[in-house]
Amino acid sequence: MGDSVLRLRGITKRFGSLVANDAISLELGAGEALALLGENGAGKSTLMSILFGHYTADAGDIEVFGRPLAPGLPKAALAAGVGMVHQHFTLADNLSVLDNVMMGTEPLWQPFSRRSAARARLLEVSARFGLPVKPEARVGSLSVGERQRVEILKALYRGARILILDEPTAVLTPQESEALFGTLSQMVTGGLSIIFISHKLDEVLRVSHRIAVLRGGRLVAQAPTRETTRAQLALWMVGHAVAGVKRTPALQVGDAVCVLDHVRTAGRGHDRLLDVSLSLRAGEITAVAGVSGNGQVALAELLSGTRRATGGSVQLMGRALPASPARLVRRGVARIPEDRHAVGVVGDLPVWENAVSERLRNAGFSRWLWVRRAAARAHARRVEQAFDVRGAGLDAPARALSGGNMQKLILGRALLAPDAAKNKTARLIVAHQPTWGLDVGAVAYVQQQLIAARDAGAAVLLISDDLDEVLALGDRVAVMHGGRLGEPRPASAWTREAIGLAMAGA
Amino acid sequence: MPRRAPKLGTAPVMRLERRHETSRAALLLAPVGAIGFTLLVSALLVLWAGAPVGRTYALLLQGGFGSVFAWSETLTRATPLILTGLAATVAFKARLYNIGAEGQFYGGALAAVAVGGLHGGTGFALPAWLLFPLMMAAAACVGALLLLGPALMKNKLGVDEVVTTLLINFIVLLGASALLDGPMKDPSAMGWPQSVSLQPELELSRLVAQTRVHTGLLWAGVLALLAWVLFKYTVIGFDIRALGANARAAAFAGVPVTRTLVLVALISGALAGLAGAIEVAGRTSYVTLDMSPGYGYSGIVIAMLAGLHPLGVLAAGVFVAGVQVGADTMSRAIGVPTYIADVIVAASLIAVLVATLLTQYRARWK
Amino acid sequence: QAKLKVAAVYTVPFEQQWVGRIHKALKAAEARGEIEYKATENVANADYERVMREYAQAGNQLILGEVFGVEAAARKVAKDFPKTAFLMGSSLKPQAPNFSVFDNYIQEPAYLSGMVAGGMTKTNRIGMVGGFPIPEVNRLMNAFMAGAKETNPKVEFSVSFINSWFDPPKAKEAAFAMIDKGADVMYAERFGVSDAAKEKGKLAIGNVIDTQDKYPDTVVASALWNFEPSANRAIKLVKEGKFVAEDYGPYSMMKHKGSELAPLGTFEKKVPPEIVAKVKAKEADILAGKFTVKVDDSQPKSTAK
Amino acid sequence: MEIAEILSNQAFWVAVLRIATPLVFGTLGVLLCERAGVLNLGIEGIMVAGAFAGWLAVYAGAPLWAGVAVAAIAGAVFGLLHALLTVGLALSQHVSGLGITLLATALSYYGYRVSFPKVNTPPTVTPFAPMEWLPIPVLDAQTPLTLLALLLVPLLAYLLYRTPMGLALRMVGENPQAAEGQGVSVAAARTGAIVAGSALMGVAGSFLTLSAFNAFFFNMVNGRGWICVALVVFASWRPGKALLGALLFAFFDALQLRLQQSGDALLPYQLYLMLPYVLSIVALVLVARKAGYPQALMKPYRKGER
Ligand SMILES: Nc1ncnc2c1ncn2[C@@H]1O[C@H](COP(=O)(O)OP(=O)(O)OP(=O)(O)O)[C@@H](O)[C@H]1O
Ligand SMILES: Nc1ncnc2c1ncn2[C@@H]1O[C@H](COP(=O)(O)OP(=O)(O)OP(=O)(O)O)[C@@H](O)[C@H]1O
Ligand SMILES: [Mg+2]
Ligand SMILES: [Mg+2]
Repeated sequence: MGDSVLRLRGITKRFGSLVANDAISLELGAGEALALLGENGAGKSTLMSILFGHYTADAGDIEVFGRPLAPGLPKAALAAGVGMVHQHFTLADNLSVLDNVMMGTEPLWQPFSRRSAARARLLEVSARFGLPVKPEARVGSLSVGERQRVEILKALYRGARILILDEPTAVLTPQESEALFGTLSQMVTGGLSIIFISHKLDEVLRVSHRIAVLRGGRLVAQAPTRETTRAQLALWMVGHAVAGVKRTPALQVGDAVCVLDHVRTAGRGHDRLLDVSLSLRAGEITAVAGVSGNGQVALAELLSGTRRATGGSVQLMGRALPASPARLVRRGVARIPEDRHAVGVVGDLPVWENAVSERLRNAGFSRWLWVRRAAARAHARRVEQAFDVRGAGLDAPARALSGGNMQKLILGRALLAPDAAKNKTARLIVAHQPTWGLDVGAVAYVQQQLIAARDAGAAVLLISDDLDEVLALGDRVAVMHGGRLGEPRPASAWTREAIGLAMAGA
Repeated sequence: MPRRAPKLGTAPVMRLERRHETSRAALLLAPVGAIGFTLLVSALLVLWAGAPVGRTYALLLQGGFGSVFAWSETLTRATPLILTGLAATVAFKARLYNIGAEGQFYGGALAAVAVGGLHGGTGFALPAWLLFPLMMAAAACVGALLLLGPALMKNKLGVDEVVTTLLINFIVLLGASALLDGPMKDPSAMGWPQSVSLQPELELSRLVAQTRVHTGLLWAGVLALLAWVLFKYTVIGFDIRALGANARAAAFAGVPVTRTLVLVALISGALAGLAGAIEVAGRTSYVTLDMSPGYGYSGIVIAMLAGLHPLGVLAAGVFVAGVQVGADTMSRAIGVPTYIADVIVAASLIAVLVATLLTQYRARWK
Repeated sequence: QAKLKVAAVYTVPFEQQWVGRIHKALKAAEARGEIEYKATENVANADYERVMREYAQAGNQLILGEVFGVEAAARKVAKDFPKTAFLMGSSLKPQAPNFSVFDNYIQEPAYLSGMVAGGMTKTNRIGMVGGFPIPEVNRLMNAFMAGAKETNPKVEFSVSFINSWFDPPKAKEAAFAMIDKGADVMYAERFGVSDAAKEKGKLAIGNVIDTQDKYPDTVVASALWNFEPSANRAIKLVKEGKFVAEDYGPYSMMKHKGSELAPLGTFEKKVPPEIVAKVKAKEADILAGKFTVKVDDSQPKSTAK
Repeated sequence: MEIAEILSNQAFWVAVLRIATPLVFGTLGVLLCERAGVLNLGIEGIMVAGAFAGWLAVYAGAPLWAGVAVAAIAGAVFGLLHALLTVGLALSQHVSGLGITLLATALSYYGYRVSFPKVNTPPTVTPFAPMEWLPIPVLDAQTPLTLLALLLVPLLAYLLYRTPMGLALRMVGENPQAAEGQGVSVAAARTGAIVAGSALMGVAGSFLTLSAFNAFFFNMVNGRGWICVALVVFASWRPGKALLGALLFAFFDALQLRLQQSGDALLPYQLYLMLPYVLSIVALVLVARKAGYPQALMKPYRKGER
């Protein structure tokens, strides 16, 4: 480890009464890979956003290569050699890769763009770090992995000396993650310093030199990676020990609840189904693995009632699959969408309305279109308590919930049947990336709920990019590629390598 | 340890931070401050015209709210404003940007006269208790249909409704002009392009004798209350709010998107149409091409001032009407060009918006 | 004797031609020291009644304006203020005891100016651009057309409306379109038409106001409205306490000098003498009551192909 | 047929280009704002302000081009206000725009009336003369402002697609977070675009008083600004297509003026006047599917807020 290239001193940031960062001081050495760990809402992204100038700290200061950095100015951070790969992509879909990368790199008042030079430089950087891209491709047409590459190239193109990666592998396939780690270690060898945020402890242990753990906005521990263990890290993060989900075999597999027969859907690029057949059986978790963008979205939306089949048939408990979300819910389908912020909840509406939104028309919660507020709120309270939704209260807007709590709310809404509902429990659960971006505690909670639902007799379809999750939960596992679904096989019949190959379409 | 090195970059001057709670005092002070600011600005304009600034404010207040006559005028004017304000509120809540209330207003006015007018000297020979609801229903229907097209075009074809509703205003106004020059022209108006009058029994009665305030004001109040109940207590209200806040999430949760959007279009258009009908029944008794001084557009302003809250629309409607009436009267009394009234309305709109923002956000200066 | 308090309520800006004529007449009375004069322009239809009431309440003795869109409301105000005299532009009858009406009955000079136009066109084609086809406009257009037919039976007319009182660029475009199709004399009902004629080297006939000083080589003749006879009569009657409800229409006619064919001015020599003679004769007939110009309020239609 | 006769007349095409000119300026102005993600419904009023300010300057003795510059400055000032409200304070873009239309219009009328309290006929100026020296038919009957409008189209296209500034501008309209993350100030870029766009709107207004006509009138903008807002959608936010759209609209306008005057016109004249608006909607329906909305259009951006 070389000299310190970055020094954060006493960084404090408050959002109202919440202290997101509490007097955090941190250093980064040259050529060092520092991993930042912490539960959801621990303050990692906030700290990095302050460093990069998206937020302005209430107190504290930052030094980059020995010079103080002006607060609140991404431009200054960039000029100082800090590059950031954001947790949520910041790319313009309608523009080309080259446009996205070279944006802001030339003096604004220059009367022309040196595009061909920029293009050459982009290709050179991309070759040097092993991150292949097509400069003229429209970003909207790229896969998630390709976009991630563009995000990283944006930073490298500018010659960043300090690179911040906020959950860069959350959306990548194992192979893509693998390639990324290769790139990262190459960079570190080349003298770059890296701050790396992830919830995946394996990755953290493999990639980093040093680990810093945040909890509740405070820096609670720092240690060289070699001297830590998974258990130790988890303890630091949560403050108490967490047990990972134990794999339990399916108790009793019942009849097929939902049968897809040669189903096709419309869709953009690879995001569609081409001839998919699948049978989902009661009391069993069927897991679908695959590189995102190979039709999983189409499959999840089809079974969530937000996309129609254009060919083939879908049977739900012997009858045709209803075409609307409302009717699906009434027929006992519980749905957990991929993107909780954009699809799962209506962020501006209060928690209680979100907790009953799927069933508002059901007899219990309204009569003649008049909402029975007392009944609805009572149910919302039950969801809140049964699924441990914490942080905001029933009347706060749902957007005030942290990711994990928001996910619990969605889970509770889908799984906790109201007294008056005909189907007491869910018959089919469609869970798309249910643990994406959650911390270990929340992940375990969600997974346990899915297992419990299975054991209560529901058919569960788990669609996930996370191989560990697929292998830990799936009773049967199938792999999706290019809009087609392979034969489901028992989880024990798969090896990681075999899945990886199937995901790559081999 | 501290080294003297040049700082990298300079920090921005001002930023906004969301306030976590807003004090009651701030909520009350904001509009007051905004109006104070507006009056200060308009004082400069009054000075430019060489009029005495001192009397300006008293006269404005007096003209808008200072007497029974002033109140009657303000409330008369507030009636259509509240209705178009509600139309905008309902639509904007669902993110259906209805800029077409002006056209819907005229559509409703024409429909009202078509049903309740003195055609051939007598009009339809139906009792008033039957004809009146028919007339209002016709107006609501025409207003609703005028917005249905843009809503469906938005939903099915992705055509921006801001643009279509805006363009349809021109089409409706030209259509109204053609109708008032042709089939709907009042033969006894000596060729002037105006419609026949309503049957006298259909006209709304006065609330106060010798003034223009009519029972349409009560209609507006009741409709505002109904809109509030709709939003707060019904499934449809939830659907509308969810759709406006996050259409994808709403659809996922089972909100019937197309149906809700259509319903919103129908309600919003109907409200604007009713505004036209009530203005005819309560004030003009016939349709002319210049019967609305931009009520449709003002409705948007009022909806925003009210923070898209149906009951707030009542207050905002009276406020805007009061400023318009008061400033207009003041301009005459003081002898400055009447255009000052619009300047004051526009400036107070902007100032109130800024002030409301500052109750939710805090400006931090570096 | 105290000055008479007079107020006017206009629905359009002072620049609008015919409001301009009323405003001018009252300004002149004010300048003579006869009256104290206040006016509000551009009053929206919805506000008209209020402004009338305000003026009446403020003690104005004579109130003028134009109530075409708001007849009913205006007449109600007049009833509520029986001691105040009202003289209003209106298409309807006067209302006793205090509501008199006027209108710009200038079809006579319009007819005469049509005669000039008919004599001036070489292409036998006259273009007419109007704002809205309201009676006040139609009546003059129809009289003009009849006049043109008299001196030139072969003449044909193109008519179009731009649906706005204030869009000179558009009026100009409409005029250009007519000139493109062969019109060489333009009936300038709107601002913008004379400009088109001037730019294209064609002729124009003015209406209500005389703009020959601005277009010396373009505007041949103008049908001029003088509001002075009406205004002065009303002022005088109110002062004498003799104001009654009556129709002031006749005071806009040539006999009372309420209207006239503006002097040909720069075109004195350019209009063919036989036409000038015919016009003079017709003028005399009108003044002598031997010829009455028909009042036709229907919307004029193009006759040209 | 009659239409063939109209179309074969060179004067018709002269009229088309002349009617299109203010629309081209206005549409490019709206386009610039919307490309940066901000709807500017202030255009109708900003055009009034430009028409008034430009004309007043020339009336007061300034040269014509200085009048155009004054109009641009007047537009820019209202643009700055719009930017302050919609970018600085992230207020609703619709309402701010409508408010500015009201404010700019009322201020112009007020200013006009205070400056000219007693006029019977509006005072006039000597407007731009046609460029008779140009050896290009149709264009030789236009004033230099039309030429400027035509030149602006490729210029703006170049600016948007070939310069770092244009890229930054498009980026803030597509994804402001991304622009911020690349060191471009969203506030500055949006403000710049709105100010520049509004300046163009001011020039659009000045065309009416300094070229199409020679005096200032109340209500003379007469809805032209709203047309520009529609044309930008029609043009899918591309300068070239904006020119095309403006020409198309002008084409129908010029055509209806000619169809209206034919003697066998059976329809009420209002139906002819409707033609351009109806056809605009038809055109919108036809292009809607392909239109590439700037992704962040009408989405306020507050730094540091999700
Ligand atoms: N823009 C904001 N406004 C208000 N509060 C915020 C904002 N951003 C973050 N917070 C608060 O800061 C805390 C830390 O959030 P942050 O995003 O830094 O967590 P994180 O550690 O990155 O979580 P995750 O692992 O889920 O990404 C959160 O609990 C939240 O309450
Ligand atoms: N706009 C906001 N207003 C108030 N609080 C917010 C806002 N945005 C975020 N927060 C706070 O941020 C916290 C975490 O937010 P964030 O979205 O980063 O959650 P997360 O756990 O990181 O979710 P995800 O895993 O989806 O990124 C929440 O506790 C919430 O209180
Ligand atoms: Mg997060
Ligand atoms: Mg984070």
